Amino acid sequence: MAALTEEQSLIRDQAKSWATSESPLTKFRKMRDERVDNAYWPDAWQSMIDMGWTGILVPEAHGGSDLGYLTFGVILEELGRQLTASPLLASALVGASALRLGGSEGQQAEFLPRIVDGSSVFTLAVDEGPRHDPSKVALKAEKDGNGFKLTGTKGFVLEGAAATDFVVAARTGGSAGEEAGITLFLVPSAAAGITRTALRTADSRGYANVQFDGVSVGGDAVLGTVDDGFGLLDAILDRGRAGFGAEMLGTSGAAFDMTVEYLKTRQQFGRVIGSFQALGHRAAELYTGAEHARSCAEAALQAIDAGAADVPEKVSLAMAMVGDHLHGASRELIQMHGGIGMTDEYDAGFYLKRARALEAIFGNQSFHRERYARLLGY
Amino acid sequence: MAALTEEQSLIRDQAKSWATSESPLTKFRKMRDERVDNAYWPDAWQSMIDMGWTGILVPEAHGGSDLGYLTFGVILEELGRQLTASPLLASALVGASALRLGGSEGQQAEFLPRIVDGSSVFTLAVDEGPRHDPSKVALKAEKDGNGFKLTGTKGFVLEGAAATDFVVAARTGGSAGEEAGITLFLVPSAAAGITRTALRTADSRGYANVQFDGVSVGGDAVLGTVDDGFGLLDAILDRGRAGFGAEMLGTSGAAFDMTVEYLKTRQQFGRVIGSFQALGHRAAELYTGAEHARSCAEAALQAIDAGAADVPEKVSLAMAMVGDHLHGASRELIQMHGGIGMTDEYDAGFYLKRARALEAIFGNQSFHRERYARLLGY
Amino acid sequence: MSEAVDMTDFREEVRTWVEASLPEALKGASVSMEADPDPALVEAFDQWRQALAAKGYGAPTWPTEYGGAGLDAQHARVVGQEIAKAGGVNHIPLITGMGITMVGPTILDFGTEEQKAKHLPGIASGEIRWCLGLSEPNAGSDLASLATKCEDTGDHWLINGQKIWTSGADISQWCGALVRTDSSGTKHEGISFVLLPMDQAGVETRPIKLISGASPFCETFFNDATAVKDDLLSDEGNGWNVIKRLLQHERASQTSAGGPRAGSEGRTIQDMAKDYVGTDAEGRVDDPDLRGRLTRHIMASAAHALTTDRIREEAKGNVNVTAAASIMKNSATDVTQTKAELTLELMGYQGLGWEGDAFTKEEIGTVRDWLWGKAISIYGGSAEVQKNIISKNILGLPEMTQKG
Amino acid sequence: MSEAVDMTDFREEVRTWVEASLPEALKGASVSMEADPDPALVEAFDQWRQALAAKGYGAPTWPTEYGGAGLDAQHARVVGQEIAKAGGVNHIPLITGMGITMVGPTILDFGTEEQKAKHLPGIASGEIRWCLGLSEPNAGSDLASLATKCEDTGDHWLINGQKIWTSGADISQWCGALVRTDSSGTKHEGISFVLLPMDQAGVETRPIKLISGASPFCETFFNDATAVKDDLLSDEGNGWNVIKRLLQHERASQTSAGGPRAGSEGRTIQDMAKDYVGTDAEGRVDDPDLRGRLTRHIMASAAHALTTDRIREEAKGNVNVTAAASIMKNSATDVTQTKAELTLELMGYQGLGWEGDAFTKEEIGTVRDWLWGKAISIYGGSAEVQKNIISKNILGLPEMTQKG
Repeated sequence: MAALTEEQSLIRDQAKSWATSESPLTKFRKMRDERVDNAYWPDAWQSMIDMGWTGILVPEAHGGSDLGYLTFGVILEELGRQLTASPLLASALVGASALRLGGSEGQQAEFLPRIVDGSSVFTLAVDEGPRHDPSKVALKAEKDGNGFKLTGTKGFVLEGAAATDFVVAARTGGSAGEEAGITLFLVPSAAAGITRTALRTADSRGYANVQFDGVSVGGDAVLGTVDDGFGLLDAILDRGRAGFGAEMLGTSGAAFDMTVEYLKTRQQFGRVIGSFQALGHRAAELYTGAEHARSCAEAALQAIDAGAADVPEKVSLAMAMVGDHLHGASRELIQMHGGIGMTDEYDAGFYLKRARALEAIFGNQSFHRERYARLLGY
Repeated sequence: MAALTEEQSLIRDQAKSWATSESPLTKFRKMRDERVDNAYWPDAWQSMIDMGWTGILVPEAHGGSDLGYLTFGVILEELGRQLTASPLLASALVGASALRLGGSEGQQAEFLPRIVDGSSVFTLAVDEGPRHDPSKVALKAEKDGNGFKLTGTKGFVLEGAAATDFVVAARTGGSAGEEAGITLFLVPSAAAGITRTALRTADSRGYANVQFDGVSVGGDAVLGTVDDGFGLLDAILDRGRAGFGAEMLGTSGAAFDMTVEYLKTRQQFGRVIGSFQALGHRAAELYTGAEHARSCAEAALQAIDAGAADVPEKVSLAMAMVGDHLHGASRELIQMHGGIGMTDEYDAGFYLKRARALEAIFGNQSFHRERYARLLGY
Repeated sequence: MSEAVDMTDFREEVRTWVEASLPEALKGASVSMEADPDPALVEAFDQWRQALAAKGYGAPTWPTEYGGAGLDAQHARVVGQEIAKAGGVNHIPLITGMGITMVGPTILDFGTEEQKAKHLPGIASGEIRWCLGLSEPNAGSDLASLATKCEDTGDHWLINGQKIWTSGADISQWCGALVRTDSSGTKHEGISFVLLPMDQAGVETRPIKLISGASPFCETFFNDATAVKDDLLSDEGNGWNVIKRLLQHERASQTSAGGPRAGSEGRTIQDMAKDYVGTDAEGRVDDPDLRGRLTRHIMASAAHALTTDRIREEAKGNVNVTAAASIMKNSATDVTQTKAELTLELMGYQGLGWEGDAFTKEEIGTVRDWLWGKAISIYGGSAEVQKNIISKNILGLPEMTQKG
Repeated sequence: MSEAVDMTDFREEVRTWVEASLPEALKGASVSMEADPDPALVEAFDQWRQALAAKGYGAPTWPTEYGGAGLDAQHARVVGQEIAKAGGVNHIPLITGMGITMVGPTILDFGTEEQKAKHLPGIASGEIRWCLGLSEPNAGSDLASLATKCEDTGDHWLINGQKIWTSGADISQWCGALVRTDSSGTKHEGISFVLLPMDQAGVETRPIKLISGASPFCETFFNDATAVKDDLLSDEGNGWNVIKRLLQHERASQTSAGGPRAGSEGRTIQDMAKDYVGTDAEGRVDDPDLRGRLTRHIMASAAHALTTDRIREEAKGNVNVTAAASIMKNSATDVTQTKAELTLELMGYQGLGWEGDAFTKEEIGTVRDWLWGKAISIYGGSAEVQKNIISKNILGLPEMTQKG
């Protein structure tokens, strides 16, 4: 783990202790079994708000603590270990980043305090096809008096059913596949013409498809600059990706710990199975991968905090490396557990399913390897 | 191994027995140490001629036995085990294939008997850059009276120093990168304007760079059709590739056998190292790869013999799968041997060096994977 | 590749019979027996079963006196080919659970004349479904450490213990169970293989929910279950040899790769990739990294198919029990699991669906198959156990793992 | 990432000293000491060595009384940075063989006051080159099964046996050798670590030719070689603990990845790929499969560098001996070997050259480095041994391999 400040260490301890005692994996299972609305426990979400986690990226002037992305990542890692989902990432990380990066003073003053106190839940609505590709935005925003009329469909919107406000990437010019001509809008989910369909996914998290049928917004709904929103969108996405990178660290870490624990206790052929060299070597390879994954994930968060120029490279590096590690760790989790890992009664399957969802969102490993190569110019 | 006919079995036994007794690896080492001209032993080459191997792809009417590519492959595999190089592949396989696929009756009658009796050594001169890419042929053939004048350079021509005749891929139209505009020519190596430079390569095999400075040939030197030679060239290459696939089977097979033998005898930590499960599992994976490599290599040869429509797919499949297997087997050969495998005194290094050369020639695994994907249309 | 024996006449004979016997309603690959409870179909399936059974084609290579057709492997393949050509399926191996593929061949190997006569005809005719009680909760891959007790009470065997992963136990009529008849020796000694009916008070089954959802697997509890004295297969204490043979039959039946899903509707995985991912100006799947891995997978799949053909040809048609079974099991597993992972990946967000109208049936099926497919490298001898077998039995490397 | 202690003054002091001390002729990365026997350069190198030695910068973290500068790791790094900024190299670690990186730190750990005073200053000043006699022909990774005998004759040690892979033995003045002083116990007992001069009749060295050509390695024969009684490092029979510490120092010195070749002239591997392979219309390396593997490699290399930084920061600058050494050794090996394989591959036919004008120096160097690099996963604790260490010492999995 990165060398943390004292404050960061305290927050990590708080997050670890809260997650293991108040939001352990058993709560996730219960949530899944009971098909809880929006796929999270409202009281857990309220606790996060009460602990101030929703304000970590918000300036003190707007009621936050402004502690930065590495601090936020430390919390997400602990939540990722227990598969605790909530609007925290979508709203307090992605939403807050969108407002800080692109919001006018008025927008920030209006919305950031509401993110902090939880009265608003923001989320980003970007993808329209089955695979992440921000340049392919096609949802139309047509000029309509002083405002715009939005028509189109967004898919797999994180916390899309729970959100009170969407940051919508829409096309005001150009055509799908072009970076120019994209504009971001702030759209309340209660606006007329919006239809949401909550999705039931393998990883039991709250995604929704959202349809916009001529949804009217005013000119003040524009976030950033008209037609020139791609750079802003990509910067918001990079912050969201870095957050997911931290969450993936936690998810893969818990999967790996579960695996090692099993290797130490399960007996086969008269020996603890961890004494089989082939399994020991595979565990050693996973451990090496885990160390590198951590370095990359933390470097991405630190680059954002430092305002570094290479945030996109660092983020794509992290998403590819952490994603690959999570993929491998979740596969070995099942294989090394054998039959018991295949049963729903055991927890291993939860990690496998969540792993593939985390790999896919905001760009899978292939997406980020391609992006990295292009950023490096080859 | 494919179910062989009785004749093929006899030839395999003959080849195995000859290679192990008359052309074992020690002869290869001696050839390398003494820097023998053209990187092969003339008496070994003469024995191959005497045994009729140069006629295996030549019709009986021209003095051959016409036994086909699978039969030829059986011999190349045995030679590949001992790293025995000679003009056999370049001349009696690639050269004979060129003449049979593209040669007029007159050309066949003139040259095929000379391939069989060894008085001519043919080879294909195709690549000009560091990486195999037949469409990139740039060597110019300009109309010159009834004939042509050839200007340009060919690199890494197999047996280029020993060859008496080149099958030269030249450009009579279009430009480098285009398939149209390529013509094949038969050019004697003694022609005025040809300069050859023998190469000293890591794998100690006979390659040469060949420069053509306004080399004049008659109109009867054209093999096949002017400007339309790419299809013929590709068909010749596919036969050469299938031959290399068979040779690679032998080379990887010998490397693997050497590895398994070492695993069974070398003691470390008080045990035979093959009893370490991590090594045993890696050996098991290599063995599985070897079986698939064999299936693909033999299927390519059989497809050619059967005149199947999917020869290109089968050949690229074989080159990629056999190449990958050889790559892995040669790497594990060194790693599992440890320090002794690093010494020049031991034979392992020969296989590693030859492996990378075999992978590169006529298209490496990447080339063939790309070709395969395009052939399958995705 | 050519047929050594001329099959023309036999092929013609079979073709004529299939034409006359296969009900029209069953022609076509999409007809599924289990998913479709249409009474007309049920009747057609039973009519077809009777026709197959009458010819002995349910188990074509078994002797005729036990309900088979007494054919060699080459002739048996012709039967399968002709049924397939007509758009039909020989469903007897499916509806008898482990009967045709594993229990029957093992009874043929070890059974007494009486056992063969008692058990095989019901399997061959498709009337008796069998399950296998092998694994136990604390044993896993280490089958031999089983604890289920089987006592000789004088006039019958009394069985107590618990089995897990008994596929189809809740719908089978009979079970072949690995039991301990003696605990005094090493763990491989004192094991026997007993045949017992499932419909008795001492047997209870409980289906297992998997990570992919409902499953055919059960936990099976033996609580003073009984078997008649004559239903011990092979000698008392020789069960380890029985099970080794049975597992060879299992591996031989598991060497075909490729799940039913991707490509099942005639769509190749590369076509699905083109649909979901899109293509570039040159018609290539517009994700170079994914495309490269697709190619590796498609090549591995082609290689696996070629090796299957080659082994079959080398063995002159008798591929059932060979040393190659372990490599083919692992290679089939790799191909199937990789295909599932790639299909999931190329579907992107749509490859995360669990239920609901936002996902197609194919998408949800892909997710379920992907999860279910993780079991392939675990059951029937895990990938690790197969590698142990390869290094020890094929390569001749010294013993690595089995200590007991 | 920020410097916890303010280094500004110290940095300024070092910079001034480097400016005054580094000979002009040695500035610039391409100056190679060994390849270039120009007498003027030789003299400049010696002048620079003396300057470094006078400040104790040859071994900056060693105590001043033994020729070091008594700096902590953070200050030592500043020294290295300032020398590098001026275009220079601290060549004392290079010309002392194993002296600075392994022998010296181990003498600091285990040596008596007399041993430190006797041996360390010569290393710190760059005057004494050390080799290590560890491996034996029949031992390989199993160091402890060594057979070289070391007998106490009363007034000296008498050493007989054979070592292999003694790097630089033919040009070293001193050797640290692992020897057996007692064969009565288990193989880890009775091992001692002795220091002996190489310039004596009982020592013979023979260079080893490798698959990559000539090499620094030797076979070393001890034939009644002698060492003085005071030159046993640590107690008699405690050699196994000495060697474990020494190997930790070795791993710590091997955790930087990337061979000198590709990129050594400022050319990244992706730039080389663009040159040799060409680019498509979008500027991408025109071999999608290779490009994908390049990206994986470049990412792995970046991750390795980030982990190195992270571990250093977590350890507050003291990275030398940590549990992370095994993972970093293996990861450095992967990066270096993969880079070599990829460079060879992207060069195509030109990556097959052994000698002659048809190949550039860089191409031939790539081939030789590629071959030589195969040793990295073998020496200094093979990749397999490192994985054993990780699973046992870091993950706490039970003993797998070491039986003796």
